[in-house]
Formats: sequence, structure tokens, C-alpha cells
Amino acid sequence: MSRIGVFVCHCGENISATVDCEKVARTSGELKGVEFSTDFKYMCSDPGQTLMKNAIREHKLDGVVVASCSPRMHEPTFRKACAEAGLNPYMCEMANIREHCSWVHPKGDQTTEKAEDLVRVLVEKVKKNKSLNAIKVPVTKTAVVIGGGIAGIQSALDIANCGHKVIMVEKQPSIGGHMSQLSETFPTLDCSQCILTPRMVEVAQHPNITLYTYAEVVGVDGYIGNFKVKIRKKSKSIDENICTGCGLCTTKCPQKKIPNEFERGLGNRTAIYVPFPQAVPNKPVIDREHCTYYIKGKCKVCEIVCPAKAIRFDQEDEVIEVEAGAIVMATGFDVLKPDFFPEYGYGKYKDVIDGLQFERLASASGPTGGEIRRPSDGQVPKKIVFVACAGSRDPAKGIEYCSKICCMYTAKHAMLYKHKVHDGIPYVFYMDIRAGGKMYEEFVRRAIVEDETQYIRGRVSTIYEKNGKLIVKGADTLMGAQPVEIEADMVVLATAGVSNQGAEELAQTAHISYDAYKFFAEAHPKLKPVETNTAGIFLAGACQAPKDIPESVAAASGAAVKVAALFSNDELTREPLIAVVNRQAPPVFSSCVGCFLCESVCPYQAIEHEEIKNRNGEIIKTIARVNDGLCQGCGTCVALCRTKAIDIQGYSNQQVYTEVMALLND
Amino acid sequence: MQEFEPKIVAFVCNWCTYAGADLTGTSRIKYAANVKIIRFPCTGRIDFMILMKAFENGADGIIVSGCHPNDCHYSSGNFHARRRWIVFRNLLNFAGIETERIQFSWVSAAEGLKWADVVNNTVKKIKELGPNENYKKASVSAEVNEEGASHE
Amino acid sequence: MNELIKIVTQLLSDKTIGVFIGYEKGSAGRTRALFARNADQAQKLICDDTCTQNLAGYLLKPEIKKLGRIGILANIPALRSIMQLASEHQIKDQSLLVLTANSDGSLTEFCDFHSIEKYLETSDVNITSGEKEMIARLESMTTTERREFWSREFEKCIKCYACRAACPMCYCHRCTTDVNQPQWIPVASHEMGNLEYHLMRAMHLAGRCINCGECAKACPMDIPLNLLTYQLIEPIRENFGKTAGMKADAVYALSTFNPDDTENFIL
Amino acid sequence: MDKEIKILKYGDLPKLIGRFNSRGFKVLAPVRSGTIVEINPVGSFEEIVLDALLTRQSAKKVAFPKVEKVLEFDILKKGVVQHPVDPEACPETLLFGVRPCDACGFKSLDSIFGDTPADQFYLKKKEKTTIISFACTTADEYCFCTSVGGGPGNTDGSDLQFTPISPEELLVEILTDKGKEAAALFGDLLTDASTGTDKSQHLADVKVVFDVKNVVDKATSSFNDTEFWLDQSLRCIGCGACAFVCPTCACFDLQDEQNTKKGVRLRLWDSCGFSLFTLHTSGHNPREVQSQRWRQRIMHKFSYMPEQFNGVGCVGCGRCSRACPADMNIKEHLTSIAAQ
Repeated sequence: MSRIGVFVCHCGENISATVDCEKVARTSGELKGVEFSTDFKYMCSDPGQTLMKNAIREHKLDGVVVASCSPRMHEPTFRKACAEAGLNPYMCEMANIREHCSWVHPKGDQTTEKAEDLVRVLVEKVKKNKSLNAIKVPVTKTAVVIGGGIAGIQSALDIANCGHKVIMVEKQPSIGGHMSQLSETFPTLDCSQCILTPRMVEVAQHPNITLYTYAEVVGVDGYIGNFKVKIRKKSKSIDENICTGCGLCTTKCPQKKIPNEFERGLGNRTAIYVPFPQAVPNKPVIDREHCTYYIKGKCKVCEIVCPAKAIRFDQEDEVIEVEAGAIVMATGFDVLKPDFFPEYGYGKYKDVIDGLQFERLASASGPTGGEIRRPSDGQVPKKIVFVACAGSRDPAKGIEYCSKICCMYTAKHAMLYKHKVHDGIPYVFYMDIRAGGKMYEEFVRRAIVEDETQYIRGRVSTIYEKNGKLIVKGADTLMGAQPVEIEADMVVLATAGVSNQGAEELAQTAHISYDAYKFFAEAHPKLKPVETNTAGIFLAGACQAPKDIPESVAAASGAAVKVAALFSNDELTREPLIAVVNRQAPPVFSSCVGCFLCESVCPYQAIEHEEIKNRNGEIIKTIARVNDGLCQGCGTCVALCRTKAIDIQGYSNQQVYTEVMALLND
Repeated sequence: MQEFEPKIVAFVCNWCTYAGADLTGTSRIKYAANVKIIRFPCTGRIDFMILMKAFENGADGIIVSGCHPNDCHYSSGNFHARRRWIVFRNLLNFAGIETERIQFSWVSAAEGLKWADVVNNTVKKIKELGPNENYKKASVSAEVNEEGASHE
Repeated sequence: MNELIKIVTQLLSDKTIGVFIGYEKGSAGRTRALFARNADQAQKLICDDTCTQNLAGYLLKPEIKKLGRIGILANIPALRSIMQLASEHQIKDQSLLVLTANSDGSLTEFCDFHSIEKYLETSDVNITSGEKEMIARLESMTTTERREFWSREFEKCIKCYACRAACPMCYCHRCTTDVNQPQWIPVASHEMGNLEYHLMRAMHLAGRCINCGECAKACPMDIPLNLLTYQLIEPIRENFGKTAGMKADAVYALSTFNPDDTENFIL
Repeated sequence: MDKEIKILKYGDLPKLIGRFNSRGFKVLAPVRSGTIVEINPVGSFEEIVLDALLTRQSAKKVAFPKVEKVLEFDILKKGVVQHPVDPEACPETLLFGVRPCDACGFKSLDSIFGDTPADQFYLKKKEKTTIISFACTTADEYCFCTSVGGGPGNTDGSDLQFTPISPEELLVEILTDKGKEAAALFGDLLTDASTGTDKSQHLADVKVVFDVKNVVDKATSSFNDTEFWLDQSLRCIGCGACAFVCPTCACFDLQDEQNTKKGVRLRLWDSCGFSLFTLHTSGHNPREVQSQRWRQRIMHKFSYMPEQFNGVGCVGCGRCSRACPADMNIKEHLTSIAAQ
């Protein structure tokens, strides 16, 4: 005979506004096996938990049902409380009467009845619960950081400085990411390269960090503490150990007219190249798509000139597998391809560029040496129009969110321009100016007041070229939406920040969830911002949503701390909600017949063959056994097992069966 | 006579649809109260027999929902489930049991609105279909089949 | 036929096998299983077109296993049963001595699973046209008509489990029906108990049924049970490209998947 | 009572059935259902099939149905409230057109269910049932009633027995008081039989194939002959078909069907042929293999029954043999036992 305790939470008004909590507590008290039931303003609060603990001790409860919010929110909280009161934490279940009831139904009897139903279901379930003990698994104290932008760099350094091994994987030939492309950074206008490159070098030289550039993650197996990560090291066609990085090859390469990705196509590079002067590692790779040798089968100039004899044309991609205890996703973001806006004529008119291209123009190490010149004729533009929200906050274009960083960098661009072209006039078309952040509003003010940037509130409808000028047509909504037309020399589009291409595939490879925009999804929007739903995989930076540098760095450090905490123990305790094969007395031993159909159904190769032998060592029977280190508790085997020989703890056949019984027979 | 309020059980996976339904709540989107959720780790865990039990015990409709293909938290549970349902629906249909009473859906953790739609549409559909007499009349509570009684 | 007796007598006398499962004349013109353990018993062996029973069901019977290595006269359904049982780890390669009677009356002995697979590739493993028609007829009915058809049939069921006992794929030591914590399937032979038992059985045989029809033949109440599992054969082949009992190392249709499996019913 | 003999016209049978119907009797008789003939309720004579040798199932289900509710209960917070089922709550029943072997089968059931503690659920139904059997004019090779003390015209267990003595006429034997009461319902349709009318010449010829006494002795003495039973039972696949169609098999199982609120307790047919029949919770099974279960079936009918009550627990209808998927022919097996 069970002694269940039912604790109904008002959650302030969140539940009690539409559900009669007293009634739920009262009626659940009438259920068979319920020894104690009560309702309380905030069950999760200290007094709430104390009330619960006292009830457990006082009434010798052997099971607890907390009727409150989603178990995805507070299950750990209440299970911990039970444990502290001496009750096995897995004897605690939660009835979700907030997200699944009070918040989605109007005040009324039907809503209260539903709450009562949900409680009854969980009461019946908890009667079938079994005391379980956490599973201990070893932790590999190595982290894989995917992405070598500022977020990845920050995470890697923080983890490495905690004394743990880090493997950084970057798909480009150099780490640095988008930040290395920036000229100056808001709101301080300090040089991006100057603050970033020391960190890049630190990564390269850190004893705890192994760096794989020009590499991609192609497989993730295993589970928290015990991941196996497959990395494809794309062939660089050089022997990094021998190459001295003298750069002679890059000067001699006959292919000189390849648009430079780092310069966003504003400059050129050779086929064997180092993406930018401060690249880390500062060693070239051969771009096989453009290399004469790979196209025509002859050339090999680089090989001839290389003093170190480091060129390896026959080098092949290599796939290595590393073991890791945790993974940090820091794959960053991308900007919307401006050809997204035919009306703005990007691609058609050379002088319509995007923000990143402007960064390169403004960068001292950029194609123009830091002078703002038109891509078309190299002239210094006297009038520049900056178009904010190019794509962002535009349901029509399919992007409803605010890219967040554009307002700030547009203001920065205007300033940079003004500082370089004193007689020039910057215009900014904007919807709203969002400058939340330390010193941000002040920064925008400076752009407007000190640098006389013309801010025009309104959208740009079209841009077209007329005798060497770009005609920008828009409307000024603050002046009664009267039409505005500006003859500009150059237009800069603050294109929306979007998820990196390949993000979806990577998410699927790593088995983490992602949102409608293919940004990786956090486990909880407020309380678990750097965790994913997959234990042991964390998020850093703009792969989660558009973020500026300080935010990315903060998130990266946050993720690093999560990893460090995970690595702080040699063993990690896992929830025992896994599959088990039943065992019985001889001569049956188990109702498993050893058909092993469960073997192929298991996503984690967790099914093993167990031979049952008699005293003479002869095999009587071969049955399935679950490896509790590998089993993740999906239960697919359970649904497949004809004899019901395999069952899953926490969602056992007894439990789900009785839940259905309880739900439908009221 | 008052309107028929169908009993509908939803078997959902913990990672996508359960979280999606949480989001529906967090977003305060309203939906019919007829549907009650039973939480499973994964659609792969959902045994066809639990669906039969639901019908046997008087469910008028059933919702089975989990992660979209490729999004399964366990990578393939929903793929196995999908095969199971393809076969099971075939069988039910052949046995003369209305498959319309089971609504399958993929609802991700981000699709709070979709969950509300799935629920409301299912409730609407089941109301049109009416009570699940076919299955109920054979259920435990019904008079036990005295010999020959069923012929009368 | 004499050839069969000769071979089996030899196999038994030189102890290659401990028992040979074949056919003998039964009562009222029936043909039934014979378990020859010595030369005398082997004399009763027959081999003609009345030998239609699928004898593979006997392969896993404990008392028969105890008789030593098993030889069997396997018809096509039996050969497929052996393949399916092998794929479910119930029979090891070369543990059996398998004979089959060809259409011309000659006998073939299989040295291993592979040779059985080859043999089956060229054999007709389809359900009969009569069975096809019956299924088509049922499919042409309305849902309600089908429901009535089956409730009339299931009403007759007395839960004697002859279908289960006769099925070579129902080898579980403990059938789901006998699982009582929880009691998934009502034990009683009332309408619900019968309906759920037969649905459960059909589901558990989906993708495993090798259409030997033993279940229907065994049913003392003449319920056409085989149709339940037969009608799943085609969809499973169509959707998943799998046919049961053709390969010893086959992966079960429902324990694997294809990311591109298509359906039209999931929102 | 000493029996009366009368004559009834075939043509009056519809009237006869009509009388019982109008008297509120539940009339059960052989009717065609699909491919088989079964004993089921009938509204009119037209539905009845009299030319079938035997119905697929025996007549036992009339008093011992395959599923029978014996208790209802409610589950409350504290304890359970029981609602017993009243055994009396069963209709007056006429069982019409069954074979002598079926009627005879009730003798075994009476002794089993009548034994202390008396089983009211069976007895009350039986008590309220009047049995009109039809003597057999044909038989098939599975029949062996004469070898177990019965016969095509055996009247044991029947209240009335009809024997076709000509295409138009039936010889009516009124055998019991219950039979007399029933006959009163259609007395006007009966005419006196000319003295010396002998039904035996009209009966089917069923040869005696073994001496049942031998079977009883040999079965009992060969209990430990494992090889013998194994040899007999290798073909057996362990289903319950034989037991469920058998007119004398009386084993049952009690099952509760309940949800969290209420439940019913059901009595269901069971079979000693099932491996689960004797399985202990511990996993131990005293009848571990099928040969032991087959032996049990034979022993129960031909050793234990004669020991406990008088007479064997088999009426020689041969249903089990006809129903057996594996062609376990009991007549053949018994003959071999007797010949041991």
C-alpha cells in the first residue's frame, strides 16, 4: 500500500488564476494510496521545499507528486528536495499543470478537472516507480571546440587555462573568424586585429590546445563525458611541420586573380595562400579549385621555389577520431547574401556593398590600406548611404528577428567614414535605433552629434544608378513619410546576421536541436543559455543567435565554465533512466528469447549478447544485455520487444500502462 | 443534450513535442482541454499496444507526436516509430478500425503554435467522428460475452 | 520417395542426425509430421504433394532438440522459416540437415544457409491468388464492413492459441499474451481480448510472417487469421523493400529505417 | 423414472421449438455460422441444422462458457467492495439437437462441478437446462463412443432423446422428470409408439476399437514410461484446441480485469496442454515438457477421473482429434495404450 504525497503549487497566480488549486489538492487527497496532499503558493521556494521535506518525513511518504510547472523546469529541484528528505529522488514525479494546463486553458471547471486528471495520472505512475540509483561513468577530460572565431578562442583558452585539454577545429585555413575581418570595434573604436591577434597566437602556442585548421567535424558518437568525434582534416597540400611560413610560394604563384574571401572579394589572392597577414597558423594552403597544377596537371612553381620543400601535391584528406568529454559549438554566423535584395542592386552596382566589405575598406590592413574608396573607380565617396535592417525585422523576407549588431556597427561605419573623409556626408536609413548596452547609446549619439551622420527614419525602397551616382529612394517617416532621394556615391547594406551555412547538418551530426532559423537551440532560454538539450554539448557565440563581441565572449566563457565543471570530477553521474533486460530464476533466466531485433534498433550500440551457462560452462541460453554506459534511454528497443523482456526505467511498461488506465478511467 | 467532449490522449516525446507544448504554455496560446499528455522519452518508445490500451479504456482519439525527422534527440527513434506507424495504420485499417482517430505529428520544441493547432484540429476531427463506439463496445466495462449472447 | 527413405535411413544409421522431421500418412486422409529416430520409423516417410505442412515450427521444440542433430524435409515455407529464424539468432548455420523435394520429385540437400538463400531466389514465395483475392475483397469494403467482418470472425475465437503454437515465428518462451505485469492483452476470450490478441499477433509478425498459413490451417474455428499478416507483406515490401525469410542475415524491417521513408499521415 | 416412448412428426418440430420460445426458454441448437456448425441461440426452427454429425465446439459451453463473470468489484481508497454475481441469474434453456456424446459429456462435468465445494455457476445453469439429444444415424472414423461406454443411441445425460426412425418420424424417449415436464409442452404433438419399436436398427454402426479397462490399467501403470509418452506426443504443438472443444474438459482459470476504479473477475477455459498451466512464480514448472502435459491429459481422463468419480472422462466424440492442428488422434493413441 503506497503512501503518496501530493503537493499542488499555485505558482503565484500562474496556476491558481485558472485552476482551483485547493480543489485539486483536496480531490487528489481522496485517491487510493495518497497519504497527504496540500497546496502552496510557491512549491519551488524554500518554504515550499521545506514543507515538502517535512511532509515526507512526518507522513513517511514513499512517493511524491508535485503538481506545478513543467518537469523540464523543476524536476531536478524537487527530486533533490526528496533526496534531502531521505526519499529516493526517482520516487518523485511532476504533474505539469502550468504549461500544459493553467496557461493554455481559461479559468473554469474543465481546466481544474484537467489538472486533477494530470495529478491522478502521475499518482498512479509514481506507485509503479522504483528507487533508482544514479549511474557513474568516466569522463574524458578533453573538450572539442568547433569554430575558431572569438567565441571559440575564448572558450578554448578558458578551458585550457583550467588545465584541461582542448581540441579546436576550424574549417578555414586560419582561426580568427569574422572578428579578424573587422577594422575597429564599437563602442571603443579600438582596432579589432590588435585585440584579437594576441589571443589567436595564445591559442596556437597553448600547451593544452591542439589546433586543427582547414578541418571539419564529420561525426559525433557517444555521450556526455565519452564522445567520439570524427574530424576531417582537409588536405592543405603542404607539410606543416616542414613549412617555415616564409611565404615565398605565395609571391611566386601564377594564379593571382582569385577573389579573396577574407577581403569579401574586394581584393585578390593566389592559389597557394595565407588568408591574411596575421593568420594563425601562418602557413599557406593550396586552393585546389584554382591551382594550375590541379586544373592543368602542370605548374608546381611553388614546389620549385619552396626552400623547405614542404609542398605535397599528393596529400589527401585525413579523417581522425578523437575522444572528448564535452563539445563546444562556436561555429559563428554569416551575413545574409545581399543578392537577397534585387531592389538594392547588390552585385549589379559595384558600389553597393555589405557591412563586412566596408569593414575591409576601413581596415588599415585591407585592400585599400584603410582608405574608403569606391570599388568601381577607386574614387573617395562624398556621400554614403548606410541601410540598416537590410533583411532583418522583415517578415516579408522571412527574417522576423532583429540582428542586433547592425545598429551599432552602422553607427560605427558612419563614424569611421567621417573620420577618414572629413567632408563626406554619411546618411543612415533606419527603422529604430537599438543601442542597449554599456556606452552604446552614447556611441550612437556621438555618430549623430559629433560626426553629423544624417539619420533618416524609414526604409529604402529602391536604388538605381544614374550617371555614376547611386540614386537611393526612400521615405522619411518622421517627416510624414515624405519621399527622400539621395544621390550617393556608395551604399552600405547592414545585412542581417544569419546562421552559418552547414549549421543544420552539423546540428544533426551532433544530435542537438536548432530553431526555425537554423541557429542552435539552448536548453532553456533564460536558465540554460549555453547548454543544449544534448548533455555535454554547449553553445558559445553567434551560432546561437546574432551576438556582438562582448556577448559572444561572455557566452564563450560561460560555456567554458560548464565544461570545466563537468571536468572537475573523474566520474560523472548519469540519470539511471535506461533500458534493462529482465532476469528470472532458472530455468527461465529471462523472458528474452535472444532474437536480438533490439540490437539493430539501438542507436547507441548498447545491446550486448549475454551467454547464460550451466555449471559445466555449457551455454543454456543467449540473451540480450544493456550496456548502461552506452544506453541513453530512448526506449526504442522496449517498444520493439515482443516478449516485453526489455524495459526502461522511469518510463517502464508498468508506468505508462497505469498512466493510460488512470487517465481514461476517472 | 450537451456537446460530445471527446477524451483524447497524447503520447509525446520528451525532447521535442513535450517541450513544444511547454512553449505553447509559455506563449499563453490557448487550446482545447480535451487532450492530456503522457510523456515518453522518445516516439521510438511508444508501443503500438499502448495505443490499443488507450482505445480499450475509452479514448476517442489519440495524438502521437515527436521530433521532426533528423531532429530526434536519440538520432533515430522517430524514424523507427515512423516505420512502426506505417505498418500499424495498415493493420488497423485492414481490421476495420478508424485510423482517423490517431493523429501523428512532428512538433519541435520551437513549434508551440503548431502544437496548439494539432490539438485543436484533432479535437475538431474527433468531435466530427463522434464517440469511439466501435472499440468501446468491446471493452472491459461492456457486458462480458455470455455464450452466444453476442449473436442476439 | 524411396530415395528419401534410403537417404534418411543412412543418415540415421551413421548418426549424422538424431532425428529426421518428415511426413507420414495421418488419420482421415491427412498428412502429418513424422519424427524418425530409427530405420523402422523412417520406413513410414512419405514425400508427395500432400506434404504441405510447415515443419519448421518443430525445430525449436525442446524435446525434439534433445534428440540430437535435426534433419528436416523442408518445403518452401519451411526453408523461409529457417532463414527467418536464422536472422533472429534462433538457428545456427549448418546446425541442421536440410532436404527439400524439388518439383520433379528429386531431393536437394543444402550444405549451408547460403545455398538455401540461392534456392529461394528462384522460388515462388508469393501468397496464392485466392488469398490475394480475399484480401482485395476485404480492402474493397468500407471500414465498418471490415470491422463487422472481423468481429464476426474474432467472435468465434476461443483463445486455444493453436495459431500461435502452429506458427514457426511464434517461438517466444513467453508470449506477450502471457505477460501479466502489466496484463497487456486481456486473457479472456471475449471480443476485446480476441481483437487485441489478434492485432498484437499480426503486429509482431509484421515483416516476419513467411506466409505458410499454418495459423489459419491450425484454427479449429476456421478464422482466416493468415490474412491479417498477409496483407502487411506487400506494404512492407513496397515501403521498406523487405521480404521475410529470404536471407539468414537479413535485418528486420521494423528494427531498421531509411531517413527517406515516406508516409502521408504525419502532420 | 422409467422411460416413456412416443412418436413425433418431423413436421411438428417447428411447433415444438415455437412452444419453448414462447414459454420464454432460451433455445440453443446447432446452427450454421460461416464454415462451421455451432450451438447458438435460435429464434426459429428454420435456423437449426440437424444433419451435421457434430458441432465444432461441444455443448459444455451452455453451462460452462468460455468466459463467465463470477464477481464485480469497486476499488475504493480504503479496500475493495465486492458485488457477487447471482448464479441463479440465468434463463430456462432448451438445448436441442445435440448428440448423445455431448449430452453424456455433462455427466463428467456434473461430477466435477458437483463435487465439494459445489460450483453454483455451473450447476444452476445446468439445472435450468433441458437437453433434447438426437441419436446418431451416421458416424465418422474419429468417433469411438462405443469404446468408452457410450453409443450412438446412448441416453445418459439426455432429458429427451429423438431418434429418426423414418424420413417423417422421430422416436421420442422421455428419460427424466425434467424431460417429462418439457414433453408436457408438446404432449399434443406426440403419439404412442407401437410396442417393440426398436431404435437400434436406425443407429450408426460404431465399432469398438479398444477395451477401455485396458486403457485405464495401462495408462495408470505406464505413468513413468517417459519414452512412451514422448513417443506419443512429439507431434503435439501444445495448443489448447483439444481441451477447448472437449465436452468433458473442465479446467478453468480465474482472471481479474480491472482498471484503477473497478473490475470484474472472470472464469475462463484453461488447458493442461499449455506450458503456463503449471508454471510456478519461481519459474519452476512441474510439467516442463509437452510429453508430460500430454500424459496429464490422458491420465486425467482415464486414470484420475475413474479413480475420483465413476467412469472415464471421455465420451469418444473425437472432437479433439478433428480439431488438432498436428493430427494427434486420440482414438489411435488410446488404442496403442490399450495394446501396450
